[in-house]
Parts: sequence; structure tokens; C-alpha cells
Amino acid sequence: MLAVTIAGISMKTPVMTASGTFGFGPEYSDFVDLNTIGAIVVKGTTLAPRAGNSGCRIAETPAGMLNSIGLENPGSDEFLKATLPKLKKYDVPIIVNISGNTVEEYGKLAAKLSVNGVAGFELNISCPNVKEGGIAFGTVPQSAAAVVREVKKNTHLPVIAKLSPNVTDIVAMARAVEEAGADAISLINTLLGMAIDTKSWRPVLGNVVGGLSGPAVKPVALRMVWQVANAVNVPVIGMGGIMTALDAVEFLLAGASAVAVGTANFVNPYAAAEVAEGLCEYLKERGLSHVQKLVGQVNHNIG
Amino acid sequence: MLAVTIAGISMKTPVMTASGTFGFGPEYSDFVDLNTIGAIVVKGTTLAPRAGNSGCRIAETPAGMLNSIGLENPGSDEFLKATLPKLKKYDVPIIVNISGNTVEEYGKLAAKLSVNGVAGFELNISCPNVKEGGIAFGTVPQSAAAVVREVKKNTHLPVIAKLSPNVTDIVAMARAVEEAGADAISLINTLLGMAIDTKSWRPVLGNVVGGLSGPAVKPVALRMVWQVANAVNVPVIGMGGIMTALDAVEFLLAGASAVAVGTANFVNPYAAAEVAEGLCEYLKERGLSHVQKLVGQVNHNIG
Amino acid sequence: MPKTVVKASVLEHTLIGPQVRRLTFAAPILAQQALPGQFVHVKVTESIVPLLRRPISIADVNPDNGTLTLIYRIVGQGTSLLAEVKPGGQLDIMGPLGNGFSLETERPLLVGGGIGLAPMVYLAKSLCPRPITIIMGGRNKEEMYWQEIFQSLCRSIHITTDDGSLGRQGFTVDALSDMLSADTFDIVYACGPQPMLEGVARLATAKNIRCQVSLEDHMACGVGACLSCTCAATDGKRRKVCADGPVFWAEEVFS
Amino acid sequence: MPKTVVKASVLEHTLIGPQVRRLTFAAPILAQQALPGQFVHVKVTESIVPLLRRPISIADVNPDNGTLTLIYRIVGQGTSLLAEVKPGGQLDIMGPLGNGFSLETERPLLVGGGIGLAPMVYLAKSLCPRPITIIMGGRNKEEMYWQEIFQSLCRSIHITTDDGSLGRQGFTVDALSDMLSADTFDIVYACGPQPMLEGVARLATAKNIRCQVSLEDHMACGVGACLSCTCAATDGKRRKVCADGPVFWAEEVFS
Ligand SMILES: Cc1cc2nc3c(=O)[nH]c(=O)nc-3n(C[C@H](O)[C@H](O)[C@H](O)COP(=O)(O)OP(=O)(O)OC[C@H]3O[C@@H](n4cnc5c(N)ncnc54)[C@H](O)[C@@H]3O)c2cc1C
Ligand SMILES: Cc1cc2nc3c(=O)[nH]c(=O)nc-3n(C[C@H](O)[C@H](O)[C@H](O)COP(=O)(O)OP(=O)(O)OC[C@H]3O[C@@H](n4cnc5c(N)ncnc54)[C@H](O)[C@@H]3O)c2cc1C
Ligand SMILES: Cc1cc2nc3c(=O)[nH]c(=O)nc-3n(C[C@H](O)[C@H](O)[C@H](O)COP(=O)(O)O)c2cc1C
Ligand SMILES: Cc1cc2nc3c(=O)[nH]c(=O)nc-3n(C[C@H](O)[C@H](O)[C@H](O)COP(=O)(O)O)c2cc1C
Ligand code: FES
Ligand code: FES
Repeated sequence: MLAVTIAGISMKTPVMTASGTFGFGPEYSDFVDLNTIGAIVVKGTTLAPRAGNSGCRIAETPAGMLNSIGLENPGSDEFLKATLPKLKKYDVPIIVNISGNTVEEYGKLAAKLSVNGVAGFELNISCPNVKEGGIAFGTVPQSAAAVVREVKKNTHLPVIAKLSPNVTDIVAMARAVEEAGADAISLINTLLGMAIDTKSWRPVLGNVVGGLSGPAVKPVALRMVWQVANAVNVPVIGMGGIMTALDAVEFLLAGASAVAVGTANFVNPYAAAEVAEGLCEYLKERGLSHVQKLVGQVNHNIG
Repeated sequence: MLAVTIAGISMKTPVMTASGTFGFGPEYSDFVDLNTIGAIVVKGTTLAPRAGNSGCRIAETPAGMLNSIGLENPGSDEFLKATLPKLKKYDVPIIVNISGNTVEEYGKLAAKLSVNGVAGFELNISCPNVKEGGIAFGTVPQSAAAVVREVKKNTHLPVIAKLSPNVTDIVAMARAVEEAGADAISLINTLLGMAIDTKSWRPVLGNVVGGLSGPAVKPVALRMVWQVANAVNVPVIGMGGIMTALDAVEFLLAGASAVAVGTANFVNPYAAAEVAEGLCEYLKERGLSHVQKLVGQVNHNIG
Repeated sequence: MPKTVVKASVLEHTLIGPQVRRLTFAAPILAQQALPGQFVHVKVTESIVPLLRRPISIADVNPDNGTLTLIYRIVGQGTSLLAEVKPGGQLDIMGPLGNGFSLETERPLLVGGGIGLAPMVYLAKSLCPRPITIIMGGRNKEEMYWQEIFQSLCRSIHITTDDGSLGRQGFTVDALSDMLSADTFDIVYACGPQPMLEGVARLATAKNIRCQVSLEDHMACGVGACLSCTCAATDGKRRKVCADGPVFWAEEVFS
Repeated sequence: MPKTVVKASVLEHTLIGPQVRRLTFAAPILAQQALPGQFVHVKVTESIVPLLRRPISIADVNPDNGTLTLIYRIVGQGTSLLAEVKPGGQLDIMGPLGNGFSLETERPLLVGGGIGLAPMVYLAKSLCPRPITIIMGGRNKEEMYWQEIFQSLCRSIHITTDDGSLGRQGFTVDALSDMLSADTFDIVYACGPQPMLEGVARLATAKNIRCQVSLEDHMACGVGACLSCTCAATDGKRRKVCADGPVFWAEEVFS
């Protein structure tokens, strides 16, 4: 009753894990049977290795957290050589979250990583923690579309465009990536935020600003998922502050065809599994045969 | 040590109350001596009375709340006739938050309300809860600038432009209203959000979407205040999730010359007074002679 | 009577019905001032989650002991957390808020549905020793723990339950209709679900009996500042349930 | 040793020094597995504020009773809330996390600064009956409640305080320098502030003595998934303090 197919990727449940919050998967295998997860979206990967940002990288905020990891990752070669072989023993779709400094880099990365064991790509055109360009792609519809087109040219695998919430018009962004050929749209990435230490008068994060995630952002995420799902035809993957199955239900009702659990993993390492189990119960209690019966069912006629 | 002058308005403290969260002031007079408040920004006022949105108008969210009041207010005539006379007995600057459906309406309102007892205007070009136009002004720099210019033409009183956080480039918005003649800039208004009732499958808010405020939004507000304060020369009034004096200190360090307490009033009706008292203590503990010594002092050189 | 916020010690906190608790706390200042029909605004934890206070009617007051009593149903996050507070614990209480019932009556009739019976307790006490008639409605027998509470306060008690497991099967409004024909009252007080209030108001108005209703709405500030709780009044203007109510004359809000 | 999350009952929770508390809870599964140098990740409340867990070293383990002990300093929101948990209360504990100290030694020297002495307790216990020397540093005499704890575990205790109110005035590194000249050790274990660790590593390396340091960083996941805690290693790659550490060979992380 939970199986879904998103952008051609068959998943046992609509509950994925959000990029950057679940490592490559095995980090959580003591807690969650990875084979039961909808899909694992691995940490943002770049062509060359990246050391990430210096200084403090996380800060807690009311019901949320800021991060400025800065896309630390071992690079695509290492991913292919060391990481991917380890993931092959699991029966779970691996979606690689990719980031580039230029449109061409996204294409190159996609071509290089279009190998056996990779189920699809999530394009991180929205990471607020990289200087060279990441964020720009995510706030200008034309640039976002260009990235999607370039990646589509370079891979036969499904392509998911991940949108940044730091925009005036999320629907324009969504339409642009849909037209450019994105097979699905995931949102939201983090909201740009900041925290200041009132003792030292310094920003808490080494990078000054960082991305806000967790329950605090859920209302914004839900609103954007609702807006986008009502405007595009490709499936939407909803995320942002999902801690419980009921949070996931809200996203599904708003129009998401699948959801991703992010920050919640840090708090409750069983979160991804528990959200899926809770969804199952929710459906059973209501006599619903399939999770699809929830998707987009919010009744938003203004009474 | 707390007295400040913002846009020519002398305030005993830099702690104001945010529009829509403190009524007209007397609602809280059992708790707070209104004469000790920096300035009271009254509820958004329109030319004609407005009934506001129907259905449920508030929803609680993790460390925050959504509201979709929809600018219910008795209108400008009633404000002049019934409300303003009552406020005259207090020795506190009254700033009127005004909203219009057209650029001209903002001008008319300002002209009409430029009377004895009104210390200045805050232009609500950012309310997410009004259909006819409010939000559009707040997301397009040229429109925001047009509103500011029109109001400046129609009043000799100080004009504060209140910015919406629901934009890609808050700095562009701030620069536009500064160039148009705004005497100060206040931010942030609420983030557009949504909540869905998983029992009834209906949006919790009668208006479907609403504005997110409270501690949850503080990191976003602080980031925007920091960005704007570093980009403009007019004073910035910071708000968004301020609950305590230390929250206010963060905003001051980020570059705000004054702050406003909003949602916190609902939780702690003494909040406006306590934030001011706490600021005083903070300064004393550090041997600082004046609150001005904090403004913009965050040391953000990336180490 | 200035509104204030007190830190109150919880004295008693017991389950009195299915998911319903009675909470008594020490708050001498409030106990001196609180009127029947007023409510308090409760911060259920010190944490910022849940952020907002919860409005709860004042169900009883003991000015001698300086205590207030609330009766509430556990329905969500806030009331669940409230239910965990142990005797000896502290609560952050804001009040007294809103306007109470008019006590000008010789022959009052009280109508309460479900948890709407809570403010009726203090109202009944305040109306003593006048002869009080009450109609109380609930889903079933199990929810009629109210009977015990009102026994000593009212001259005559009429019960309706949805399933007929106690008293008359049906709604309070059905019972009211009969009673207004059988007896004479000079005021009807009502608290409960909105459809019930409208029904009561319609019947009372038809019989030309004064009627007060206690409304509910989602509230943030509780003092008239945020406009989250306003409703349309019959004069074309709007009223704040928290500050202008929660008790209204029926004709003010129902046409 | 699979990592897990347990609901643990708090057995003892006492103030042992200025703003420092010792917390003992029942967690039989963890007690079977925990190694000295490992840590647990504690959810201090059920609320989502504060959202994240707090990493705390395992200061002692009693496998027979199935208990773990933590020693922590109250520094902020999380530890303040933790301090409020009463014996009998429940805690949500994730662990055991990270890698522990190497126990291959005949003549160990332990160096701990401030709250960095916490993991040294369990380490010292695990090294018994080998003769243990410890250098402990703190701000002043009042912070040297550690003396009592290590008395029975160590053969020789050396104390430094910033203000000289107990032991030698100065830093642990000053004392270490003298001791490495005076005596022979085959390993130095260090936990404390970063500058101390660097100083200890430098001295040990200079004397060609193996050295392990326990690092600290802000952590979200605690299991190597979020990369909030990584540091540069001497091989040019990066290490996760939570999963590759917190205990590292000095040469791995300090050049
Ligand atoms: C003037 C007044 C008096 C009341 N007196 C009583 C009483 O004596 N006993 C009692 O059991 N209940 C009473 N209520 C209802 C009570 O306030 C709600 O049941 C309570 O707020 C639910 O909180 P929750 O967190 O458990 O529920 P949730 O549904 O989790 O609450 C979410 C939000 O909705 C609000 N909310 C939910 N239900 C209501 C409601 N019915 N009315 C207003 N706001 C609501 C909450 O305050 C909160 O902000 C009264 C309400 C009002 C307005
Ligand atoms: C592996 C490891 C073992 C530790 N062992 C101990 C111990 O045995 N005893 C002890 O008292 N402390 C120990 N600490 C430090 C302890 O984690 C922090 O003091 C604690 O997290 C502070 O939380 P807070 O909410 O009170 O402070 P706040 O400053 O309010 O915390 C805000 C955020 O910063 C993080 N943070 C603050 N200080 C530190 C710090 N020094 N290290 C890591 N994160 C920090 C918190 O986890 C939280 O996410 C250890 C840290 C690590 C990484
Ligand atoms: C520590 C951390 C690291 C993240 N890294 C990435 C990343 O590499 N690529 C990406 O697209 N999103 C990244 N994200 C964003 C999440 O995938 C997710 O979109 C966001 O956190 C909102 O979901 P949540 O509130 O459930 O965490 C990261 C988030 C966190 C908290
Ligand atoms: C109930 C409510 C009503 C509001 N009404 C207005 C308004 O009329 N005009 C306006 O400019 N802002 C309005 N705001 C926004 C606040 O003034 C403030 O900008 C925002 O809430 C962020 O601050 P806070 O997090 O401290 O509440 C309202 C906010 C709330 C919560
Ligand atoms: S609750 Fe704020 S006006 Fe009624
Ligand atoms: S805390 Fe997440 S990787 Fe170390």
C-alpha cells in the first residue's frame, strides 16, 4: 500500500531520506533496515573532492537548525570507487544529489555517474552554502532550466530538480525546470538564515550564514509544495521539517507524491522507518488502500 | 542608555511593538506601561474598514504561528475618530501601519492620517494576507519604490518601509525603497506558510495560507536584517521571533538600530517591557554606555 | 480588575471523566476578581513548543482559599502537556480575561453541551441561592460526570445524551424547547458547540427570553490585540470573542 | 556493537562541582558494549526545543548493574534542561558512539583539562590494575572535585590550576613537560580544550611517545552522516570526529 514510482524510480515506500542528512545510508544501518527505505538520496556530490566550510558548521535554532557544511564530499571518483560498491549490496534506489559550479559541470557529473547502481539524480541547484554559483542557479528560472537541460542531455537516468525556497516565485522556478525536462521536483532545500553569538559578537557559523531546516520550516515547505504541486504535472517530492508520519501526511495531502526525511534523522535515527510505518497505520485506520489516495487531496476551497 | 532616534522619531528605547501584535496599545496596558515603549506600531489600517478573512485565522506551528487575519481593521475614519484620541493620553510615538490596494490609496491614507498624534508611517507593502495587491508591492522593487514615493509626496512625517521576506533578493528591495526616499526600513513581515489538518484534510487556516511568525523565523529574519543593514544607509528596524533581550541583541549586532516585538506579546504580555529591561542589563554587564554600541557590531570576517 | 499573569501552584489535578481533568491551583489575586464566564489563558509548558497559551474557562473559584478550578478535555498537544503537570508543579496563568455572564436574574435556565458545562459550574455557584434549572447534554452516560457536580447547585437537572444512555436521547435544544413551554425563565445561559448555541438563541428569542451565549474561537493574545478571534455581530461591526466576549447577548451575535 | 537508542531510567543525578553534575542511568545494553572514549548522544527533552541531541562522553560504566555514568558541565540550554531530570525520570540515549581509546599500554599517562577529565574516569578504570599517572588541570581548587574521583584509580596524581589555588599554578602542558623528562610512559591520553591537546601532542611526539587525543566538535547526527563535525587530517583527507573519533592518534590530526 506504500509502493510508488517517482520519475520512473520504483520505491517500496514514498519515504526517502534527504540529501546530506543520511550520509550514504550505511551510517544509519544500525537503526534502519536500508532495504525498507523508499530511496536514499546521498550527500551532495561534486566532480572534485571538497573540504567544505571551515569553522562551526551547525547551530541550533528554535525547532530548527542551521547548517553550513559547504558540500564537503569526497568527489565523484571516490564515490564511484569506494562508496557505490558498498551501496550495491542494498536493495534500495540510490539517488545521487549533484552540485556543480557551472552548467557544464552538472552535465559532466551526470554523465560520469550514470552507472549501474545509481537510480537517478537530484540536482542541487539550491545549496545556500557554496559561493561559486550554486545559489544563483536556484533563484533564476532560466539558469535552473539550463542545468536541467544539460543534465538531461548527459544521462538516460531520471532527473529530479531540487528547488530552493529562497525565491519570490517558487512556481516560476518549478515551471521552468519542468519545461526543461525535469522528471520530478523536490523541495524544499534550506532557508537561508543566520545566528549570532551574543557573548562573542560573532556569527555562530563559520560561514556566517547557513541553511535552516527542521520543524521550524515546515509551514513554508508545505505551502511551497502545495503551490508547486498545483502548477506542474511532474511528481513533487516534499520535504522540510518532517518528523512524524502525520507531517508526511500533510505533505502528501498538499500534493507531494513522495516525501523525504531530513533533519529528523539526527534527532531520531529511526525516523525514516517510523514515518513509513506510521503512514501505513494512517492508511489502515482510514480504510485507504494506497498512499496515492492521499496525494493532493487537501480540500482547499475557501469556505 | 536606550534612547534612540529612528527616522526622526525619538524613542525612549529601541524596543517597539510590531504591527498587528499589540492592538493599538491599550489592550496591553494592564501589563506594560505604554509610556516606556519605544514606539507602538498599530494594527494595519486601510482607507475603508475591512472585515478580514473568514474561517480560522491562526494556527500553531513548531515554535511559531501562522496568521491570516486579512487586515481586519475599522478603517481610517474610525481610527481618527475613536482610536487616536484615546492614544493621545500616552507619551509614546504612534506609528501607523498602512495598507492600500493601489499606490494612490497609500498616498491618500498617508495624507489623511498625517495629523497630530501620529509620529510616522510604516508601509505594509508585504502583507501576505490580502488578495488585491498587497503582496505584489512587496516583491517587486519598482512597485515598492512607487508606494514609498507616493507616500513621501503626501506626508511630511517619517516613512518606514516594511519589507516582505518572501523574496529572492531582499537587498534589492531595500535599496529600491531607500532610493525612493524611505526614512527607515523594517523587516521582516511574515513568511508565507501553510498547515493542513490531517483529520479533516482541510487547510487549518480559512484563507489556506498565512504568515509565519515567532521564534521559528528568527534565523531568516536575522539574516535579512544583516544583509540589508550592510547595504543601506537608513536605519533598519529588526523583527521576527524576538522573545528575549538576547534575541534583540542579536538583531542589534546584525545591524538593526531598533527592534520590534511581535508574536512574543501573545505568549508573554510583558515581553516588550522585559526585552527593554534585559537590554539595559546586558549593556550594564558589559560596561557599555549606550545601545548604539551594539548596532552592527557583529564581527563577520570569515575566519 | 486589571489582567495579570501569575505563577500558580497546582494543588489538585484529577481525571473526572473520559479524557477530562479538573485542575485546581492557587491564585489568590485571580480568585478575588474572577467572574463567572471569564477565562484564563494558560501557558502549558515553559518551552516555546507549543508557543501559544490555551484559553480555558474558569470552572470554579474559591475566594477564601484563593484557588481557581478549571475543567478541561484533553484534545491535542497543549491539553495533553497540561495534563502532565503534577500537584506541586507551577503553571503560568494569565487572567482573568473576557467578560462574564450577567447575574441579573430570578429564574435562570442554564444550558451546557459537553465541555461547555465547565463555566456553568461557577455560574451556578454565583447564582445560588436562586433556583437554578440546568439542561446538560453529552454524548453518553460516561460523559455525564457533570451530574454529580451540579447536583448540589441546581434545583432541577435535565439530561440529554446523543445515544440515550442517560436521560433523554437527543440534543439539549430538544429538551430546551419543551422546558420553555412548560416553565417560565427570565434568562437562558448557554455554552457549548456553535450549532447548539444558535439553536438555544433561536428558541429563547422566539419566547422573548433574554439569552447569553459563551462563544469559542481560536485565540492568540486573549486581550483583543491580534484579531484572531473576531466574529461578525448583528450591528454589522465585528466583535472580539476574547475581549468583547466570550459571553455575548444572543441578539448581539446571532440574527 | 550496534548503535542503538534506549529509554533509560535515571538512577542518580547529583551536583559534584560548580555547575557540574554526575548522572547515572540504567542502560544494560549500552553498559555491555561501551568502551572508554566513546560517547552517548542525549535527547534532553521530548520537546523539539532544543531539537538536537547532546554528545556526552561516557564517564563510567558498571556492566554488572547495567548502568552508565556521565559527568557534564551545565553550559547552555541543553545541559540546563538535562540538569532538571530527576531520578526516576526517563532519558532518550543513543549510543555507544565513536571509537574509544587504545588500551595497549603498560605505563599510561592521562592528561585531562576541565570537563575533559570525564572520559578519563572510565579510561582509568579500564586500565586498572596498570599503574596510572594523571595530570589534571582546572581553573581553581573548587573545580578539582576530580581529585576524589581519581584517587582510588591512579597511582600518581598531578594537579595544575590556573590560579594556583591547588597544585601547581599553570597549565597541564607545563606539568606534562616536566613529567615526560622525569619518568617514562608508553602512551599519553589527552582530553580537554583544543590548545591543550595540541600542546600535549607536540610534547609527546617530540619524546616519541604514542599519544591519543579526544576531540570535540559541534555534532548533529553523531554517526558520520551530516559532516558537521569533520576536521582536516594530516593525510590531507578529512575525519569525522563523531565516527572516526572522537579519539584519534595525535599524528592523525595534528601535524
Ligand atoms: C474562551 C474559551 C474558553 C474555553 N474553555 C474551555 C474549558 O473550560 N474546557 C476545555 O476543555 N476547553 C475549553 N476551551 C477550548 C480549549 O481552549 C481548547 O480545547 C484547547 O485550546 C485545545 O488545545 P490543544 O493544544 O490541546 O489542542 P490542539 O488542537 O492541538 O490546539 C491547536 C491550537 O488550536 C487551538 N484550539 C484548539 N481547539 C480549540 C477550541 N475549541 N477553542 C479555541 N482554540 C482551540 C489551541 O488553543 C491551539 O492554539 C475554551 C476555549 C475558549 C476560546
Ligand atoms: C564527543 C563529545 C564528548 C563530550 N563529552 C562531554 C562530557 O563528558 N561532559 C561535558 O560536560 N561536555 C561534554 N561535551 C560537550 C557537550 O556536548 C556540550 O557542552 C553540550 O552539547 C552543550 O550543550 P548546551 O545545550 O548546554 O549548550 P549550548 O551552547 O546552548 O548548545 C548549543 C549547541 O552547541 C553545541 N555545543 C555547545 N558546546 C559544545 C561543545 N563543547 N562540544 C560540542 N557541541 C557543543 C550543543 O550540542 C548544541 O547543539 C562533549 C562533546 C563532544 C563532542
Ligand atoms: C546537515 C545538512 C546537510 C545538507 N546537505 C544537503 C546537500 O548536500 N544537498 C542538498 O540538496 N540538500 C542538503 N540538505 C538539505 C536537505 O536535504 C533538506 O532539503 C532540508 O534539510 C529540509 O528538510 P528537513 O527539514 O527535513 O531537514 C542538507 C540539510 C542538512 C540539515
Ligand atoms: C497576528 C498577527 C498580525 C499581524 N498584522 C500585521 C499588520 O497588520 N501589518 C504588518 O505590517 N504586519 C503584521 N504582522 C507582522 C508582524 O508585525 C511582524 O512583522 C511579524 O510577526 C514578525 O515578527 P514576530 O515574529 O516577532 O511576530 C502581524 C503578525 C501577526 C502575528
Ligand atoms: S485572541 Fe487576540 S483578539 Fe481575541
Ligand atoms: S556529527 Fe554528523 S558527521 Fe559527525
